[in-house]
Amino acid sequence: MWINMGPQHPMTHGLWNLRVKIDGELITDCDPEMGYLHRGIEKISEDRHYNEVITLMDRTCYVAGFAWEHLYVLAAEEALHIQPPERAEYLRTLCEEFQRIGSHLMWYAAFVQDIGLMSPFLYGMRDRDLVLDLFQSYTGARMTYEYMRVGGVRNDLPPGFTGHARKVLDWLSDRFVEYDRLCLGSDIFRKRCDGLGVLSAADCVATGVTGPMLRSAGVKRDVRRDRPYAAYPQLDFDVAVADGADVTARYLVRMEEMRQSVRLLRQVLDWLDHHPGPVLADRLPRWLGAPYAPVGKEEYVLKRNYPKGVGFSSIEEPHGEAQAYVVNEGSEHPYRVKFRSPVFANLSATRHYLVGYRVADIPPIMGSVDICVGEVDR
Amino acid sequence: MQSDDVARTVAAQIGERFLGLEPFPRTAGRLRFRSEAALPLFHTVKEQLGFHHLSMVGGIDWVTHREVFYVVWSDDRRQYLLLSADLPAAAPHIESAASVWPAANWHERETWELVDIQFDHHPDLRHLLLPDGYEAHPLLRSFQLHEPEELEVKQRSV
Amino acid sequence: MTEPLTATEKTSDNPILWVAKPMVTAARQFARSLLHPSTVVYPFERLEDPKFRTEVGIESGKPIGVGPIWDNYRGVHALNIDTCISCNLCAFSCPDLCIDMVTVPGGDPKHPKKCPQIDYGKCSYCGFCSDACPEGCLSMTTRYELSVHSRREMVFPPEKLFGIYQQKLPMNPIRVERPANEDRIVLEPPLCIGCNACSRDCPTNCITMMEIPKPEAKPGEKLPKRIWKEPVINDSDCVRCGTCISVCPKECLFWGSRK
Amino acid sequence: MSSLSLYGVSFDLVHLLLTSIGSVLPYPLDAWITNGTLVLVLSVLVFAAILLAASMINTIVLIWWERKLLGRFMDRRGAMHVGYAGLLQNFADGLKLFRKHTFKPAEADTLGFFSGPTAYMVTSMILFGVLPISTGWNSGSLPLSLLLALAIFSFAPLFIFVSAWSSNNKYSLMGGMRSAAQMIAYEVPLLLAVVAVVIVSGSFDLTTIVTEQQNYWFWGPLFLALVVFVAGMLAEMERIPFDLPEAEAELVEGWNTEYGGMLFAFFMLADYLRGLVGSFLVVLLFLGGWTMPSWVPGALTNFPLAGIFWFLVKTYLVFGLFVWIRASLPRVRTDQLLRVGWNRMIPLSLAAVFLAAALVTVKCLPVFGCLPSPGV
Repeated sequence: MWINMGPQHPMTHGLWNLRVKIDGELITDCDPEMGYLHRGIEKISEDRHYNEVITLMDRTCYVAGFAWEHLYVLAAEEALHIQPPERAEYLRTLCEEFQRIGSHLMWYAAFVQDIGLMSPFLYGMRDRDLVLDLFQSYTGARMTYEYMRVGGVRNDLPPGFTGHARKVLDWLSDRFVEYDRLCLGSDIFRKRCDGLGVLSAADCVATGVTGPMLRSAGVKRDVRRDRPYAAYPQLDFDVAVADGADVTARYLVRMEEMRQSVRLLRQVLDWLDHHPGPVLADRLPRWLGAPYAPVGKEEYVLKRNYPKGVGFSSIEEPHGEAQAYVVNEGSEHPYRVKFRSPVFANLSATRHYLVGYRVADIPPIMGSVDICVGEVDR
Repeated sequence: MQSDDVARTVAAQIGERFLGLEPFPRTAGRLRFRSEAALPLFHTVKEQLGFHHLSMVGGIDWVTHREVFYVVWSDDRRQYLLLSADLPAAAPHIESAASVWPAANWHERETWELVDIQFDHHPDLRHLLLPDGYEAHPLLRSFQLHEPEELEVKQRSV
Repeated sequence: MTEPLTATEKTSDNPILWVAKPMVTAARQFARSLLHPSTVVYPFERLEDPKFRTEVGIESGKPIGVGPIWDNYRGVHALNIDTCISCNLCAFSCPDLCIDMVTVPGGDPKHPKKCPQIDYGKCSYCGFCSDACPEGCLSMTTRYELSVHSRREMVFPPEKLFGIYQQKLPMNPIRVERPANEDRIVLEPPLCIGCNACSRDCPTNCITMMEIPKPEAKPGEKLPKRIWKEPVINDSDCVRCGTCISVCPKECLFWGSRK
Repeated sequence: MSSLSLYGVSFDLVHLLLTSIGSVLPYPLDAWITNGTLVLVLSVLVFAAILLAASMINTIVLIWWERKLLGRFMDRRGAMHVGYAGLLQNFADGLKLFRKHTFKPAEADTLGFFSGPTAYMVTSMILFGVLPISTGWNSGSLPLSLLLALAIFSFAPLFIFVSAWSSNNKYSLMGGMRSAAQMIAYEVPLLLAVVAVVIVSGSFDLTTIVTEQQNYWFWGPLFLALVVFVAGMLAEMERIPFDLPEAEAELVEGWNTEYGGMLFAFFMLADYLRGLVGSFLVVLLFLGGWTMPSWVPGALTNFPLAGIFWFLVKTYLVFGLFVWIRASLPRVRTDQLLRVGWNRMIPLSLAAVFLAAALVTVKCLPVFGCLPSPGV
């Protein structure tokens, strides 16, 4: 019997359709159907100015907007031959690590909700809100930040920000202990999660699975460590790895990643305290953000010889390894923008980690994948 | 530089169908090859050079021709490598990489429907993001994004 | 960390302990919530209330009031009509095309003053317009409630935006970085007919028409019919809005680079 | 305790009403209307109406209680705007559901689709009539009232399955299957735990069971039976951690996926009615019903309706325990649930039965009873 779990189903966390074939309660086959949220971001980007694409990046993944902004901005700077100032790189690292905490908290909330734990859902959302408060205090928005710019960031931190951020980090570190008590301390939780959704390291690599799912299988792979970008080369952190390859292992990896993010953030905040400076590269062409010629008169701008270039970037997004490929053909608009969403690859391996388990296991397994359909469909 | 042995190994395997290794930001380089050498190249890159991880497959419509590119990653070298091949604008097709890297499955489905590049011997070439039976390929340059009257909106009111 | 993580807390055989730990944790949260509930009872309490700007809330997971947390919020725009120079930059920088320049009373009849009208049905509150505004007359306020009854009411004409400006709401106190400008207007091909359109329409009046010497007509050559003037642009006043480019009838003005 | 009885009150009410109406009516009518039979019939109806109103109000207040408690467990505040502290919120919700259009899927079986929730609701309401709440509030002495209550309680899987099957929805069907399997699995330990109580009290009559607990409540000596009974009740009431028939993560809403409007309200109300009855049973069987330990000052137990008051206090505390469990535990899986039910709960309940028999045999019940409620 085929069951459509989606496009509107409590398990899906977004608009997608997981078709599962079941025999009793046993899953014998599955086939994810994507595309319900396809907005053509790559196509729209071809018609946008370089900075305007950033508004789309926030909407690519609604829980990890900063990570996508960072990804795009890195590739665009590469394509446009722009070097951001050092402080901007630290600020971006700050954004990305806070975003990782926020995204993992969101994942935690949704994941425990999936296995029926009701109160931690709200604890996760509550604590994520503190992170969003911090974002709001310097970007002005809670989810669609539009903060990074090609060549730097929009503004500097408000006075007193680092002190508040440290308080939030202290608060969060205490909460992580509570989360573990509620989940790992509960025997029912362990019975629900141990040994589920096992995806071995070999399968992970073959199917292109990255991020916490790959690290939970024992593969120590993290773009922040392997190909450091932004301020990561100067920072000290550990890559969280687990050996279970199951749902519990993914839980452990994400929890440890949040702790490592706290550790990273403390270093970043210390650096930011002591190194004031510009946050935006000077002498940027203003056509990055705004069109100068009206539509129909673009040729007067195109005549100028902008340097051509290609940009490739890859970052460790909260969900995994994201990549961007930006082609600059010397116009105001990127010629082609291509993104690699980690969840896209993680979902394409569904058959490998879902078949053979039970219907009741689908929510914990899919919850442990941490799906964000916005970035799958783009 | 490690990329030297990449060029050497690939050249040894696929001969003149290897078109060179260009520098490319943040990667070991962009390896250009003729599309008919796809499968042997994939096997070489994966098995001999150790790029076990396929990250991304994408296509670019250059109007005169199409380009298909693959981003692969090697854990041992800790490097990305870009493989890229030019395809003719009329009936572009290339051998599917799904038999070498199973991860290519969805990426190629996406590239097929968006950039209209046919992947031969793909196990499951169906629409992924677009609705079934959608005939256009949105990421081609010829695809009209706006209706002309909507463009009027952007006209400056001077 | 070198060791891979494993779940250290082993499954207990004692059935009572199956549930004890999470239940105790939940009970502690219950007690904390009785003393300091985290929720802000929204229509009755607001995050911008002074009591949430203090730091007391962190114990209960409440917003901690990071400095002027709400003052930096990107909400509904405020427009100071008096200082608006009708340069169009806000409308140009809008990724959603939600800004239209509409005529407001007060300009001279030949060249009416135009100010932005914002369609909040389309606006995504990205703040590009207020970042681009060279005069600082369009900025975003902390106002975030704008439910209306029809889509038409979502379109805020300049007068309404001016009304919001007059409410003196806190507006983005953090300085937004603006890149130093390396572009400027250049007069490139000698197609200029000295028509004065650029100078007339320049919002900052930074273009002056300077007389140029009328060349001697060579024998057999017919001098072009034109006014012997050329625009000279004062770069320090120019806001790079590009109005001159788009009004130029001969398309002889271009964006150039300082380099 | 006052000797006021619910039936007596309703009889008096009807009698007063009819005689006062009869006194103004002409001859043949007044004799007919004050006829004893009519009074009797009407007083039964009034009795039933009071029971119905009390059960509904209690259920709705119970929902409020859960929402408030759960809210604090989740660091929220729960319903707080309609009425004092949100007390009327559930009435407003009920009104909204009542006003909603009730529709059925085109392929659903009409008879089953509509009769399922109705029967579920009705059987749950009957339960309320069977249980004594205080010395006055009972429907007469039924010698087997405990057995009757549990018999009616176990109707539910049938009606759930009927409504699930007739919904013609895959999720409903799976939810119905799970529900039936789960309820049948936990029926057995539940009954065995009750047997322990029956052995100790020597009666199937709930009133007798409560009066037996005048001296010591049964939860001390029969703690094992209490644990089994509470776990079984959680499964029977389909509450977290045993709410997998309506596990919303995978089965949308389980067996009531297709129901909306008032039919959904029926399910919702019946669920909480069963929750109320479950808490009642825990209080009646293990926590001394409406009795209070003798060390409690007389002023606290001698005011009018003190029995009902203390009974409800205990009920709501027991339900609070259920809410606490719900707030802190995840949902188990079907196979785990059934394994625990058959492999753990039944041996445990059998042990509880043997323990009770042993305690009765060696006559050391009061010793255990003394410990939890000192000063018998």
